[in-house]
Amino acid sequence: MSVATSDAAVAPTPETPGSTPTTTRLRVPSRWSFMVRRLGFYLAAAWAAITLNFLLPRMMPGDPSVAIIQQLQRVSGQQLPPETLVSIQALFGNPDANLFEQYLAYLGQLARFDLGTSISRFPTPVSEVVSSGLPWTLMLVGSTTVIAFVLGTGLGVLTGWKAGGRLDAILTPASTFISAVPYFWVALLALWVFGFQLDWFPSSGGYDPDAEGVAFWLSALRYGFLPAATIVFSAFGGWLLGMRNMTVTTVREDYVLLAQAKGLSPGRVVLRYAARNAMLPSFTGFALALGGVIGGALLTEIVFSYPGIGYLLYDALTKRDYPVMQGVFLLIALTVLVANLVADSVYVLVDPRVREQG
Amino acid sequence: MTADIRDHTASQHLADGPPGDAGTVLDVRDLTVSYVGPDGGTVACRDVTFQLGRGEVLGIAGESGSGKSTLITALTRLQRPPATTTAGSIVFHPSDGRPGIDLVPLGSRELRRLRWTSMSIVLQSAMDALNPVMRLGDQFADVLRTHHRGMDRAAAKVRTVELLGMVGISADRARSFPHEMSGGMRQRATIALALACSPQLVVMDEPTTAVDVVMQRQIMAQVLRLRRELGFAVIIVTHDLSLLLEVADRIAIMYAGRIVEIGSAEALYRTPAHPYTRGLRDSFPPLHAPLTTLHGIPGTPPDLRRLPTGCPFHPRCPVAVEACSSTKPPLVHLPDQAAECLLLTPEATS
Amino acid sequence: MTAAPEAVAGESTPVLSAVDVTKHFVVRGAVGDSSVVRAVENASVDLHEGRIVAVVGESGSGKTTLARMLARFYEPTTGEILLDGVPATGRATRTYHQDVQLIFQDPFGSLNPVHRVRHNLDRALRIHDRRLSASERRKAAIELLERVSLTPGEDYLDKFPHELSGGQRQRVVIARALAVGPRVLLGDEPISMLDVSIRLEMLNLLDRLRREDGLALLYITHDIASARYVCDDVVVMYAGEMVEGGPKEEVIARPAHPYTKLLVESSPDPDRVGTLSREELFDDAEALGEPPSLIEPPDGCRFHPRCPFAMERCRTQAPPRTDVGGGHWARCWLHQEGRAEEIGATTFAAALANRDKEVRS
Amino acid sequence: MLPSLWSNPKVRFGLVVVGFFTALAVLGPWLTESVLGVDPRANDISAIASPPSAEHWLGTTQFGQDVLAQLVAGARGSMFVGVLAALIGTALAIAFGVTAGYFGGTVDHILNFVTNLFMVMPVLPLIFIVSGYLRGTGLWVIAVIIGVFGWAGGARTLRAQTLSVRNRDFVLGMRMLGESHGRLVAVEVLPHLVGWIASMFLGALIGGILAEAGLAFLGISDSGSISWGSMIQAAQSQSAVLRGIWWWFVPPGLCIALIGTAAAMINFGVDELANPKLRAGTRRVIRRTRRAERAVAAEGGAA
Repeated sequence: MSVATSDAAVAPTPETPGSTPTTTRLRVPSRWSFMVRRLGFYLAAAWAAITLNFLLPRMMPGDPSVAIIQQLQRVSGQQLPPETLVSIQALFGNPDANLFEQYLAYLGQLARFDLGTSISRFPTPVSEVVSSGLPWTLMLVGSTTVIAFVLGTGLGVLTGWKAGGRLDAILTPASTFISAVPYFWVALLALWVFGFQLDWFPSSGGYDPDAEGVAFWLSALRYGFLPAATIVFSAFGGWLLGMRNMTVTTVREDYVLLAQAKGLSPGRVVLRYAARNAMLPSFTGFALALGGVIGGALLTEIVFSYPGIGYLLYDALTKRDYPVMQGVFLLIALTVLVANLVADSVYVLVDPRVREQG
Repeated sequence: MTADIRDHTASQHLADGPPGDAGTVLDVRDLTVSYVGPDGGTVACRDVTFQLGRGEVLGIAGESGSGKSTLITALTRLQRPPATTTAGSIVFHPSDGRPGIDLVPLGSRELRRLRWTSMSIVLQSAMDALNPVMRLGDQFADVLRTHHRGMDRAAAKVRTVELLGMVGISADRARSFPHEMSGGMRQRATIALALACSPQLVVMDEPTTAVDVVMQRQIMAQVLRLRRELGFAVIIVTHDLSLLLEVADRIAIMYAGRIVEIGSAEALYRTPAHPYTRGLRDSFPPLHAPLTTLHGIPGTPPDLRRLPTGCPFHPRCPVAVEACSSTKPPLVHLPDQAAECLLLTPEATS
Repeated sequence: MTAAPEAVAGESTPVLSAVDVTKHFVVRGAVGDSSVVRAVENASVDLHEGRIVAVVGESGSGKTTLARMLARFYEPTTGEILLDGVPATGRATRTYHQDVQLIFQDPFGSLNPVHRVRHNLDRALRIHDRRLSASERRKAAIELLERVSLTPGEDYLDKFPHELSGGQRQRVVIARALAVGPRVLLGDEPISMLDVSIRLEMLNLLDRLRREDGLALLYITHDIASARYVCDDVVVMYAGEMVEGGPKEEVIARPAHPYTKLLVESSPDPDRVGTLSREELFDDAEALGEPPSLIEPPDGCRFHPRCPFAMERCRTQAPPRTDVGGGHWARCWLHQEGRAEEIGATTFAAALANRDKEVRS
Repeated sequence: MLPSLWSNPKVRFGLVVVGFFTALAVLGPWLTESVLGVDPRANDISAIASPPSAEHWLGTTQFGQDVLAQLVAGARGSMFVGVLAALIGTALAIAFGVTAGYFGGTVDHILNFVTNLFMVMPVLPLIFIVSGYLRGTGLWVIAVIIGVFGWAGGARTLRAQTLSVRNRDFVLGMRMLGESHGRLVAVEVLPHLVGWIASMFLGALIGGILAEAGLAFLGISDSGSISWGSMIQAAQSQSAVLRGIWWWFVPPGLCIALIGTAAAMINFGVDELANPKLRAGTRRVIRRTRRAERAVAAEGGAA
């Protein structure tokens, strides 16, 4: 139970609250108010992300809005309509307005879900560009994140439970190495071996452009396999290591000892006592990883030219398509925040002890 | 080995009339436990031998580093690396007259079948011993349904309520998580849990160290009543000799991994034979008797990796003679107790 | 045990005293969900030169909070801490701690494992007196170590805490506290985490410090027998309140408050072995109750829900302090109602069982 | 703490590898020039994309550059970014984490809020975008950006650790002697965080190397400088994968993986030292115990 005292600088936890009986502990049904507090934080964080998105182009050297306008005019070969000009200036800076006015205009723009117009794909709006990439990324990285988590956590429990065993001797060092390997490099290797040497899988793209219906979906699976496999490969080691160490630690807790003393089957001891508790930190990590899905495999997508958000961002970077860059960032930032909120809620659900943390 | 003769006489001498005197439930001989390290093993428990009568309360008293916790995990076969049993036997005698089973060489499958139905354990901190993310009732149900094949959820629930009732916890607490209960209630719950499968032996590791004296008295009162009603034997391990003197039939005193004295509670209090027992007894100031200046036991317990030669207690012993530093003291039997001290041998007394 | 110097409370100004101090902690659950823990209510205690006062109580009784207020780690919510009769609030804690030092419960936690014994003493001496030279400080450090019976002191200077036993560490902690030349030592369960066999020597050391150096000592403990061994006066705390106090033998032999009686009767007493059967010792002791929450403590006397003698009045009105003679006092309505002799007539457990029987019938 | 660190084989392995690459980074130019006698930027027209040979141990690139020489030169670039980013990140983590943890109260609330903000900001995309605006600005700027955006996790760990150390009695005990807050933090608290800070530094180091590699791969890094990331990027852009010039992109990735493994090993070891339960679960301890058990069983069987 965390106790906030008035003079916290020197005040350690007083003896009383920790040892006061029943009612003290029952008194706090504050899961909901805990969530309200967290929600408050995430609203503030969302505001910060939006503001950062506002400030970034304005802090950068040069004048992005002027550059964008010039570029757009060059691309489109015509004078831009005034409302487009206003929109760009709201998003990327208006030299004639003071910062506060700009900020208001920017917020108004966002409220209408107007993220501006793409330069490289003029005149497609940014929101359209971004949403074209979203499903691909969600599918690819979403599914692989779940698979990597399940695989890594499961194996982590096994290696942790049988720490010192054969599985541990092989998997733990291997995972240490694998989790340190740059994942885009793994993607390159996979592409080289399975894409070109063995020619088992297509080397780029997300689907067969000629296929339709069921054939289209099958092609999506085939195109997605290699990128998915490399993501799972790079990611599961981290889960495994974390889970292994948590399991090793948890297995030495008294309640696991008691579960063994009770003569429960090993499976029950592992799952309901050791893993259930060891998994608590992983749950948060998992929800966060889901939040990282959108921005999580940027480079893998690039290696395989996979038509997701990451490839979009790369494309935007190389083509100096600032509106798309900013739009992607905002999308990534907001999904991370939502995922964090989900992580907190999940934690409250899986751990009955959670009430309040700093 | 002369253990056979010794043990028989010892158990006859020392079993201070356990209720019904229905024989031995646990027979521990020469139990030796080591912690394996890079440069060999550190022996934390050496040649521990004792018998426990059915329904008897045996107290094991010792200070930090005396090996009492090691002994508990070895007895319950719950030890983990780097601890390992290197010698000795722990024979458990089932109540139905089947032959005794040595727990030491037993495989995990056979052990699992014996666990909780024959021997259960109560740990020092109930907060740590209960699964924090499971409701109390579920923690009862899983052990009940593991050992009573065919017991359904409803029956397990009924039994759980009955068990909680035995220690004065109301039925609705089965729905509580451990953190929602007070320390005293948690500890009582773990005692009820220990009785779930009607074991013949309950091992208690410092069961009341984490609670206050009033709660300690309540818990011990409950344990003693339940023992009277259900007939299980109890091993209580603690550093608090003053508590053991009140609750135990017999007491074993551990020092540097050995049982240096074992005997009836009264004998150990009135006529302690080992100087260490004497020192330990005199480390508890009286509550009512006239006060004198007491000194406890000067010095510090030995490092198990570097045990003194001869009697491990000799560097702190107020009555040590020269031979104590070179000769290992034998176990000497007295009417109500037995102790390992050179001064008790016929040569020394003559 | 050695008799206390002939000093009777009230004659001289106490070195340190708590006057009617109350401490409420705000415990924050979450937004809009904070509650007040009433850790200590209107507690008073006087510490005199050369005397030891023991504060006895269960965990959660507020005794540690009281000690920490006296050490000025917490400021009292209401009430005052007086040093030499002068309110301490006006003084910087830095100079205050030159007079008042606290010894913690855990000797393993109160020495920094990364520093040698020398560092602890040297810093203390240096802060206390900047003019001391290095060699003077070394000499003083050795003297301090020997004063707490770590002899020869030189041998201990360069040791790390992990090379010392629990008792030796606690001695170093005491030496460190003595280095600033305090007049008051507050011991917060200073022996409860030490091995049983060395506890007495630690108490003997405290006793020697008060006899030889005239220190005023506060000894906080849950162990009433050790309190009796070392102290002059005992104060008993229950659920944040002081319920009884007075000369130790008076309080322990003739408790004037039912809670003190419960505490004394619950403490293991080897002298009873053989004279009382186990049934006599433990019968009726199964439902003695637990202390209340300090967030919503009971009205009236905080002990009344557990008290076999409780009357209607106890449920609503807090009992006043009653002097029962010889400096012995208690806060219990029985004294006001002329029922004081009932306390001594039976055991607490028996009285409780009796009451329950009556209730049932 | 430090001697026991070295006694852990995982830590020892990690330190040796990190030390090796540090030496490579420091001695890089001298090594390529004097020992290998090759200029990493020189184009050997006679050997374009040639596989490993006696002349070029690790082969040459599409531009005829010696891969080994590039690898050695790349160590400097990558390590420079890694170390600078780690220095900045660790300094910020200490400033935020230790201050928040030690002082608590309002200070903590504010600092912790900022930390949490940085924690939930998607760092890598953010770095991409910032460096996208600042393209071609060189390793310095990249290192600074990585450091400035990547400290929050470390600060959170340090805050928690500081909090636990601050609440230990010895801090209060020394405070009672009259020690100042500054001295308490520096002398009493910080020594307990050394292990954490060291492992955090290593984590930030590898994080910086990886981030730089990622940025270089995106073509954001300074095109003039050589780093492992820029090598992979060059290989990628010249379709080395398609052409099967594996010796171009495999070695730099392996180097990153190796130093990453080393850092992970050190962290693993530090965890084991800090957490006795983890230590008791190491293979060494378990194997040793099983061996002893087998020996006893064999003895018993024989007797």
